[in-house]
Amino acid sequence: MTAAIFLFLGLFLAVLGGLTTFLRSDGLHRIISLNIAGSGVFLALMAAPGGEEGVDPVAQALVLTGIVVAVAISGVALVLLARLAELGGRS
Amino acid sequence: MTELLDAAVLLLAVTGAIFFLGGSLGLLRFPDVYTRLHALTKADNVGLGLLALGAALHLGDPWLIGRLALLWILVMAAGTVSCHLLAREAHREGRTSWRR
Amino acid sequence: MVVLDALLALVLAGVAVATLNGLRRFRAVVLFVVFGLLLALIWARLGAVDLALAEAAIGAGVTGALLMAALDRLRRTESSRAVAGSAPSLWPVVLVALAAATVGMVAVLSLEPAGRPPVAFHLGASGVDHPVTAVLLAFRAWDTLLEVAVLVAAGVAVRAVGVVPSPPSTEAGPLQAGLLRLVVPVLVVLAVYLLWRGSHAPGGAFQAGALLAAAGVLVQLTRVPGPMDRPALWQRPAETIGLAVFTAAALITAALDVPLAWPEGWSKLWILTIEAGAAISIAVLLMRLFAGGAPVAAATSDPGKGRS
Amino acid sequence: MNPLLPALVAALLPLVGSILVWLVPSWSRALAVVTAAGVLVAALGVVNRVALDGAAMMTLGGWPETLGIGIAVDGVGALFLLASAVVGLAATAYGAGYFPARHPFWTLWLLLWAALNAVFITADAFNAYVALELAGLTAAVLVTLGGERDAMAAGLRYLLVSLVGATLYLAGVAVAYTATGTLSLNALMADSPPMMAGVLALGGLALKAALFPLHGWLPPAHARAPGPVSAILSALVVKAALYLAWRWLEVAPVAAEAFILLGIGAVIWGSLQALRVGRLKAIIAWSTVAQMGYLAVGLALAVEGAAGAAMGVAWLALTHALAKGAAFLGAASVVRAAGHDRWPLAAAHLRNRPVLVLAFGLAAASLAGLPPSGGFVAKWYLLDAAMGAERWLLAAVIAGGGLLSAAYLYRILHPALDPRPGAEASHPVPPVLEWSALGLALLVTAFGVVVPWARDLVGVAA
Repeated sequence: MTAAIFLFLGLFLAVLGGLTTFLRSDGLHRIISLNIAGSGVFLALMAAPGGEEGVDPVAQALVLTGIVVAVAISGVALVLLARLAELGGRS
Repeated sequence: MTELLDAAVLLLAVTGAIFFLGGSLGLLRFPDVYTRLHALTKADNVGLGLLALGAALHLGDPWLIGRLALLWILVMAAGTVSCHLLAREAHREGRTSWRR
Repeated sequence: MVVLDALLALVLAGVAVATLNGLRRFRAVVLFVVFGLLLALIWARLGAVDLALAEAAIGAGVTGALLMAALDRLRRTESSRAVAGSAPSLWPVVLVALAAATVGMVAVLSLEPAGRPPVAFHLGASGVDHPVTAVLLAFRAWDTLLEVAVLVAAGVAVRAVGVVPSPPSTEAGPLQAGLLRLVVPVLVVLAVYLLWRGSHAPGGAFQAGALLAAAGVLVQLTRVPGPMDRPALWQRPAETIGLAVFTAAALITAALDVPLAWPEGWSKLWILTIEAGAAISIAVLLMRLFAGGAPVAAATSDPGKGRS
Repeated sequence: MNPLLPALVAALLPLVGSILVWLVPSWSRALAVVTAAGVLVAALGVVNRVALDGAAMMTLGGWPETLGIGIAVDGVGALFLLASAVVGLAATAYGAGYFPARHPFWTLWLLLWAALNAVFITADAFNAYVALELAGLTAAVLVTLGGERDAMAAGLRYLLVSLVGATLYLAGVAVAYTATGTLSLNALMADSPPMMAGVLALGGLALKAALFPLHGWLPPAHARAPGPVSAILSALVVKAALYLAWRWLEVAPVAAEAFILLGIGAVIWGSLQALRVGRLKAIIAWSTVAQMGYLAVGLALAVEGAAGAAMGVAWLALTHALAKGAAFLGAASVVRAAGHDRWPLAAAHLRNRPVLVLAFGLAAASLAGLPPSGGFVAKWYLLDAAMGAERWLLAAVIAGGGLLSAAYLYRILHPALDPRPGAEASHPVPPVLEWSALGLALLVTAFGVVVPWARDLVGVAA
């Protein structure tokens, strides 16, 4: 039952984050909404009914890789955003 | 003996929670930044201490008790220093403290 | 217990909607850090302790620090107290998301349970006892190698963007320096412990690297200019040691005919060496991401062309 | 010596190169050229191996297929790898004349190259995700290397679009993994996952491949990227997403019809825009959007089993990579000479450079599909496949599209062949820049003639 709640929560966050990315015009909000969408996908993947009992280690490894890739790309996006603002641009 | 221990754990947990509640209420109700910081830092540090003590009694494993103590010291150090920095920054921005 | 989980899920959903709502960027950043910490709690509730560690250290900690640093830079270039324009109301989006989540949940729950890769069966041959580390460093090592390459690319990208024009000005007080002396050694010891623990319990290179990065961010904030702001000989080797060790291991095992298959009996040693190199690289690269630019003296006058 | 060693070396070599270049920046150019030569040898080894003993697959680390990551090479993958090696070598040679040694271009380009080759050899859905993210990140940052404001804005937008595409693709992989419990693309083809997995994954890949109507980010990014970067982006990076779309279309063939519609829209819209824009690199960038339409249509035909379509698409991908690489390298040389790329104003700087005009001419011939170029052969196979499958609308679009692309390529060639004297003082252009563009153009023309060895190679896959 717990997994079903978090599966619902994961899907909700994924769709919420995904749609908000297109609604918000401000760069920082878009990066945050993309991170939330990614977390939603990971939460849905982990909470989905696995094969045998316990938590599926392959899914954990995928999500761990996803979290690290997300922080790397968000970091670069934030630096580009700040640089763009310094050059006078509007993202 | 174990009922006494459970009662002690329960008591510590409840008082700890009350301190956290107090801290949060202070954060919401107090008029200016200095008093809010004061409430938040003091109440939460003591609340966490009580919770950690309750958990330590409940778990009983010395390794875990050591980690909980380390946890409490680190949170207290970090909480105090950030409270100091926030207050210093607020003072620099010229926020006056509340006068009745 | 289910009630607590339902409450936790509700709070997380509320924090997520609050983060995306509203105009003020600082509010969004602070709420996002709260979102990360609550998500770490949910990973723990789901039994994925590795993810709880990683989410707390990387998802909430490092990403929060990066957001704060970017916000500080944005605030100094444009008066971005509140973003121009009106924020679109989120309620239609929330409704659509709720509907989609319901449909999705029904669909996913109706799937007949499929098998999962036989990790437990091959755990013995992997050289480590903890299944997640076995998947990351033995069964799917090629993924992790590319992932370290992503981090190196991020570090190089931040250097390529040029120098941060006006680094933070607020000098640290005596208390912050004092905190440094207490916290940084503890963080380093914890990181090494997490790295070693990864072979038999939740932990590993990424969590250890994130802890070291946290210590580095503290030093970067306390001593201005921090270790990342002055060009130093150790920076480039430290940034690439993780990728270099992993690629070397891949090439050597490829020469021994089965690429990425750690030699019998020695696999634990190989995995720990790779993890140690990766942890150092991850720490330095996350610190570079926090610094947000190339070392000051290194960039030539024209940021466009010859940046190192 | 297992058969897939050259394939893995093709992916690992650029990684080693990027590390060495980062550690010893003063030797960047020499190290990069040596790496490029190594990748070319590895790619030729892969092509030779596939031609001799057919498609091969192995799981890294010696684990069973259900657990480890599989890498596989077949006829189509070998051709994409060959395109990556050849265009990569030309771009590296061009970069040696364009960028200084201590420039971040070298490390980012070699990391991007490793990611592209990893995509072309992978047989695992999640491994493709990590490789796509590495490619997306490095490509977006390469766009911003120019340092000026609008390149930075185009790069940031490209990075965010690539992050959205990757998240969509990841959602598709998550659904497929939850339903089937496996991540290997071959296993996914066997016990097909729910339709939602294919739709999400292909949606993400269509976004990263800039398939119409999701192409908005491509023209500004490719037009504003410095020097050889736009050639790398148009010729290779969009192909990586397309290659994965091919794999996933085989997993979810129901989406083939959608790809046909999007492809037709891309051919028409891309060509019309290319006729309208006023800058040389923008024309070529919009031409990429149009050509991706051809590839999408060809992909759908190949997945639906039309005879000869797989050969057509693989050959079109290879020849488009070469021709587009030549066109963008030529355009970058013109920008280097003129200092701007407003068209037809900058044509004055092209007229007195015969090597560049020849390169543009041959590249245009292949893009428009005129004999004797490789593009003609590819379009011939596609036309043949469309006719064979009685898809008259598609046949009309492929033929008509050739006419449209000839129109916007004429816009480039006409001012270049103008008899009036060349431009006044233009900046010097190192010869290696012009000759690398011409090299690719000559190769694409040669590929029009030397075709037979490729037919049975691609036959290996189908």
